[in-house]
Amino acid sequence: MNGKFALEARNVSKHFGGVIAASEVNLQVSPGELRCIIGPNGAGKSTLFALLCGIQRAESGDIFIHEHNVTQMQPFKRIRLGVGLTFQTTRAFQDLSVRRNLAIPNPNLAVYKEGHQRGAKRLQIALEGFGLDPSDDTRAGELPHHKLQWLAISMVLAGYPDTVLIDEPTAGMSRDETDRTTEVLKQLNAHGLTIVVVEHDMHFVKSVAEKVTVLHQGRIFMEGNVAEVTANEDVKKIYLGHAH
Amino acid sequence: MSSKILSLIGGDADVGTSRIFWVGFVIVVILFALYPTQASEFRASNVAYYLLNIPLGLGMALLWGYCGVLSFGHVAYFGIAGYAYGIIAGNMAGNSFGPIAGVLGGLLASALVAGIFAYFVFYARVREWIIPILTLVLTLLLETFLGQTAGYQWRVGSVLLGGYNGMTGIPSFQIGSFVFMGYSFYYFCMVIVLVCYVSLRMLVNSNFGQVVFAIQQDPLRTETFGYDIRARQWLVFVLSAILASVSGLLYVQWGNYITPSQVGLLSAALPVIWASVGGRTSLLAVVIATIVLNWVTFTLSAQGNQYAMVIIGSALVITMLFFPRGIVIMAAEWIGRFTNRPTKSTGG
Amino acid sequence: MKKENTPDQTDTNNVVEDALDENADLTFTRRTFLKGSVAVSAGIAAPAYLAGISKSFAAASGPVKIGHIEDLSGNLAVYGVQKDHAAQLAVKEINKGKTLKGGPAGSGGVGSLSNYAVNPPVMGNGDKDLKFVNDGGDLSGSGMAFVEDEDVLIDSGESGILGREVELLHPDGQSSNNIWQQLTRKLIQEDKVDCLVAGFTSAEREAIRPIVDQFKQLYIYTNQYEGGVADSNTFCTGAICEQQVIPVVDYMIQRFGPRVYTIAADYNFGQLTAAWTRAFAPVVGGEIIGEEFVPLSVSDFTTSIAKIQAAKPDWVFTLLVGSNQSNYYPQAAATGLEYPMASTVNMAQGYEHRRFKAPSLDRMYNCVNYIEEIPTNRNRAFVKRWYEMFPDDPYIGQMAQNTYFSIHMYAKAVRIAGTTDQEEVKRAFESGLHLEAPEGTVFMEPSTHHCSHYIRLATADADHNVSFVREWPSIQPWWLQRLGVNLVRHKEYKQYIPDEDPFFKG
Amino acid sequence: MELDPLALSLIYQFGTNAAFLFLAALGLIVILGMMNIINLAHGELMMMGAYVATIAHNQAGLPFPLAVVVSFFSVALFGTVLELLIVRRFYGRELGALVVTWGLSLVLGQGTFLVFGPFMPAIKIPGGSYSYGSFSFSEYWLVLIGISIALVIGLYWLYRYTKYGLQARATMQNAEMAKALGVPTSRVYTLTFSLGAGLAGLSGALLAPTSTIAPFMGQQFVAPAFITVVVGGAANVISGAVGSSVLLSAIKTPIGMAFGAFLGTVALLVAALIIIRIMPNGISATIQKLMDRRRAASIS
Repeated sequence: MNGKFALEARNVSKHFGGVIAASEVNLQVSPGELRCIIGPNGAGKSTLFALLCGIQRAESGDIFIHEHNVTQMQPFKRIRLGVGLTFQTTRAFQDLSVRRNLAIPNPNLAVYKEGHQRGAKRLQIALEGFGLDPSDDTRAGELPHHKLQWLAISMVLAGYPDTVLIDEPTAGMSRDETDRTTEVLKQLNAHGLTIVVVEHDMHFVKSVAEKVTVLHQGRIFMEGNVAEVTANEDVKKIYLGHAH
Repeated sequence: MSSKILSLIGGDADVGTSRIFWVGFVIVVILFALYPTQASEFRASNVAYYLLNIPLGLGMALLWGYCGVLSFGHVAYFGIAGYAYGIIAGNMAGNSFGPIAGVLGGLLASALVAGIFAYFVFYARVREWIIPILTLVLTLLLETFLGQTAGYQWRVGSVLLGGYNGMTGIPSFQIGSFVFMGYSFYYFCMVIVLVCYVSLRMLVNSNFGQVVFAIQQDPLRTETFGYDIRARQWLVFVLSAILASVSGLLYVQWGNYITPSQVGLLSAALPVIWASVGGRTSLLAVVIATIVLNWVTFTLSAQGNQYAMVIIGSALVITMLFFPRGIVIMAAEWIGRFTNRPTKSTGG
Repeated sequence: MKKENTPDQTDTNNVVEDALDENADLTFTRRTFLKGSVAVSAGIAAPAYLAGISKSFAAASGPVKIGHIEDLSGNLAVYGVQKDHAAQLAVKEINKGKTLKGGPAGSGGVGSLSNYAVNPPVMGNGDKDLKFVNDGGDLSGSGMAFVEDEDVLIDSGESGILGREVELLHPDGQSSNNIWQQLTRKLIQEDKVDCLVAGFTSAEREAIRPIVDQFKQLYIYTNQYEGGVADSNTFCTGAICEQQVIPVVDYMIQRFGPRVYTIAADYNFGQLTAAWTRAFAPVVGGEIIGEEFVPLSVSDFTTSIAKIQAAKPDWVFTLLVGSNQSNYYPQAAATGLEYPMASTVNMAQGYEHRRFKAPSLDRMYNCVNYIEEIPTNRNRAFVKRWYEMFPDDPYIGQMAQNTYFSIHMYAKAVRIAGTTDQEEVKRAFESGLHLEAPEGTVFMEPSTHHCSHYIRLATADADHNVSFVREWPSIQPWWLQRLGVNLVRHKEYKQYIPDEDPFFKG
Repeated sequence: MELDPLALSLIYQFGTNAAFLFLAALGLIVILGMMNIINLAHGELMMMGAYVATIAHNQAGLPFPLAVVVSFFSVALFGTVLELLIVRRFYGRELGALVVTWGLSLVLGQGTFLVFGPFMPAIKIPGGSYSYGSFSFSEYWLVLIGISIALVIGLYWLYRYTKYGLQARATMQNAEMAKALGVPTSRVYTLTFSLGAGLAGLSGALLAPTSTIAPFMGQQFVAPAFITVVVGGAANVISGAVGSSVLLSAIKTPIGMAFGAFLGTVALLVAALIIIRIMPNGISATIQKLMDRRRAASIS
């Protein structure tokens, strides 16, 4: 688990019909990093996540998780290498209780196994930070939106991953809730969790990330620290819809 | 350990978790056990017929309700097991191990066909709505094949497949020299149904069952927790095929007879109807619906009522319109408001 | 009343006169029921040995229950409803004090009643020179069994059977074998019917026969079928292959030529009937030049029609069953297929000649034991009675007539037995019963439990008018005899198939 | 050039088999492809079409072509009622729709039996026959092949050039988006369902002269229709129906001719299973993918 990169994409491309979703994408995420990926709608952010996890197969290029070439691997096998993923639309199991939901990724939640202390610790941070009770019998479908979002993030952590891909965690949240999410993610990162976040909210991006990747039309448009990226005129244009 | 088992049985993955429910459950089981003492052999055998269909219905609930995969052709496994039993036990007629060998052979044959078929279906990642139609095609194929097996060229050992007229003279089940017939067959069915129900209830409350339920809710999400969903769907499919074969085996022992129409279009729809009327997301609901619907069908036809199909068809439409999650489930929830205290955690 | 039991005391003339009064009230009926016990033999001198069978009445009371299962809903309801109506008509007539002429003729068959000894069709004696079919028997001569009595529905002298009212229990089989099994158990075990009349498809019969045998239930199967059932508890009153296939094949080969193409339903009936054709066509100089079996689900016959055209037969033997397969006829007509056709199932069952527009069934030849158009007075009277009771019915089919006379035959057997005790009634059935059915004379052949029938070769012309080209007043069910089946002596409970007869291997 | 009669017969058989499959599947694939509703009462809708045509032709004395048109509109009207009362509650619940339409099919089949009795007098097949060599061909089937082709063109035109077609395609691709853009999606669904029902009725009426008019006649179309639809897939209604009926007929015809109807039927079913294994989303999806790839290639 001590590879050079936690996650790496080399020259990855993908088309949908005539639409280019990813073109020659190169991405390296080091262990322990907290990386934000930004870009306008349709820039290919979610596709990039899907390609990294294997939900979509890349047409060309290679994907590595901890130096394992996983390009031909099915999603569930990639997950087992220590990756977790949340989706853009909140996806918890609405008909199951909170307790059951948290048990799905890790049936033996109560047992703190040897070698899993770090993962268990992170889960504890998340649950406490988000105020979720792991023995709660409330149906997930009855939770308010932000709690459902937090539940989805906690579920990912319940699988004890060392790298997580989080797609728009703060969408639809109030400022307070966003801040609380930011806080928890930062804490988790401080406990060694590699985090890749797709996010629109620049306030959020500024407050969590050091390094930002900008995607545009399936290509990596720019990569740099927050200050550089926010200062870049072209990036602003992309967001306003001028640049091509 | 035993408390773990109890918590699995009593878990909330099926309706009925309260104390009152379990008291009622035990009373109903006792009533069923006492029934033959009050009823003629004919009535006992009729109820045995309702009971023997239950595993098929349970298999449907497991596959459709809990796993989200609808099979319109589960009667194929019912039929394969029945025919395999007939061939094996028929050829070993006189040998008291014949029926046991027949049961094992029937289960194995069904599981094998289901395994191969499910591999085709799930690993090809066909779209969800195609699966019911593919299963239907399989069962029609089986019916067409079996229908033309009249004559001696279709003799397996000493047993004739019998074409459309069916296979006759299938031996009853026996252990040692004890043959299950009449009342004893009733108890045989009852015990098997009880075992199927309780063990399935444990299964759906277990981690395995929960993951299967999660697959039904959101396959992709479940996969991104590191589960091989296709392997699980495959396993559930085979398991439900085995349940269908249990019904098939009991059926051939009940009537000593099976025909290709058992795997035809009309039979194929029955388990789907039981599951949807009762409520496919509850094992118990399907059990109740199986018994009640079989009873209604029989009663209507015994009266020579030509409206039987119209009534059953309308019942289906009305159920789907007004009780979309199943009559039994929705009734249970309504009753549950009065009996269930806000559920305490049952463990786990 | 029980002391009056001996049949000898009955004044048959009185009975007939009394029963003529149709308005006879119930008390009257009860008074005369005992007398009616042998009204059956009015006009027929019952052979003396029958006296041994006619025992005193069992002390049974309440109605005589006849269980009748047919499909009143679902795919087979088309035929089931007809048969159900036939049963209702027969029961109504019996309860009104009517019966069909007939009675025990002895084991020799109907011929033994006539002034002339009629040779039944000869059956094979081991070699292959089998000549069963003649030009239609000798219809001349008075007093013969074959004389077409016009008025065959006579008074029985009692209301019901043995004075007990007949109750018809007729549940709906729903075209499902499972329901059939359940209903059979119910009728036998719970309702304790005295006689079970049931079964359209062979599959339905085979589904319930194990149950019938388990309870030694008297069971009458009324359908035309592939033959071969040798079951001590079962009496088959429909026509079978030797009665239908051989006459029609013989006629067609003589008339149109030896090259036969068989297109048959791909299941037991079609396959076995085709096996009969295959075995016997060579005997009468024919040759099977093509054979195709069509699954029951098939309804598009384009390819089959082209195959027939490629084979260029002299005539086509169509053994197609069910509503999907009757599509063959309009499709073949539209394609311009003009070969003569023969069948044993169509027209008389599903009245295709009424439903399909002419000339789809032009030059269709069909050997039947009954068809609504039979031009005899007794049949016209039967048809009239039927439509008085069921004015909306579309047609009276072959099986419906079988059901009708079978129930009358049961009534007759009970009167001979003098009891509804089922073993006694079975023995009465084995006494060589004959009956004047709407089709003509039928005779219950004791050793095989099958009926001899009056067989007619009916044909439809270009306008679908039915005419009759030949008649065989009595064809015996001889195949099981040939196999050595004798149910009077040896009890059996199985169905033979042609593979068991070495003749069919050749 | 002198054409071998057998070859001509095979071409004719291929055409009729394909037309039969196409007509049997047409209404089903419209409803399934556009609305994701598996309509198990499809056979009964075809049966209704046949009944309406029979009554209109035999009893009301309408000429047959007119009777077919009447069937189309009557069954389409019935479809509208069905959609408004029942089907619309099942959008997005595909399996629920499947069960409810199964219930409907039981009611319609047995209900027709109770009202109209076991059989209806058949319609005479219009037209005569041609013969060539030892084979002969039904004019009516040739007309049906022609009508099938005309229906393909008509549907293509409908979806390509009419307002309804545009709205329907938009709704099919993304219902939410279409709604946001002001497409009356609910009306589009109603129209699509009644179009599908009407086409089922039309097919039933067209096939009526070739078959027995009976309450349960719909059952004969169920298996072929579903197999055609599954093999065709739902990515594109027209290419799916055409591709699949042509492909299946190409498999069934020679095998049926050489080995008889039983193996012809078995070949059809087995082919369906294998095609689904190779092309999980049906022929139409494969065609779509090929076209996309070509387009992508032309872009880059």
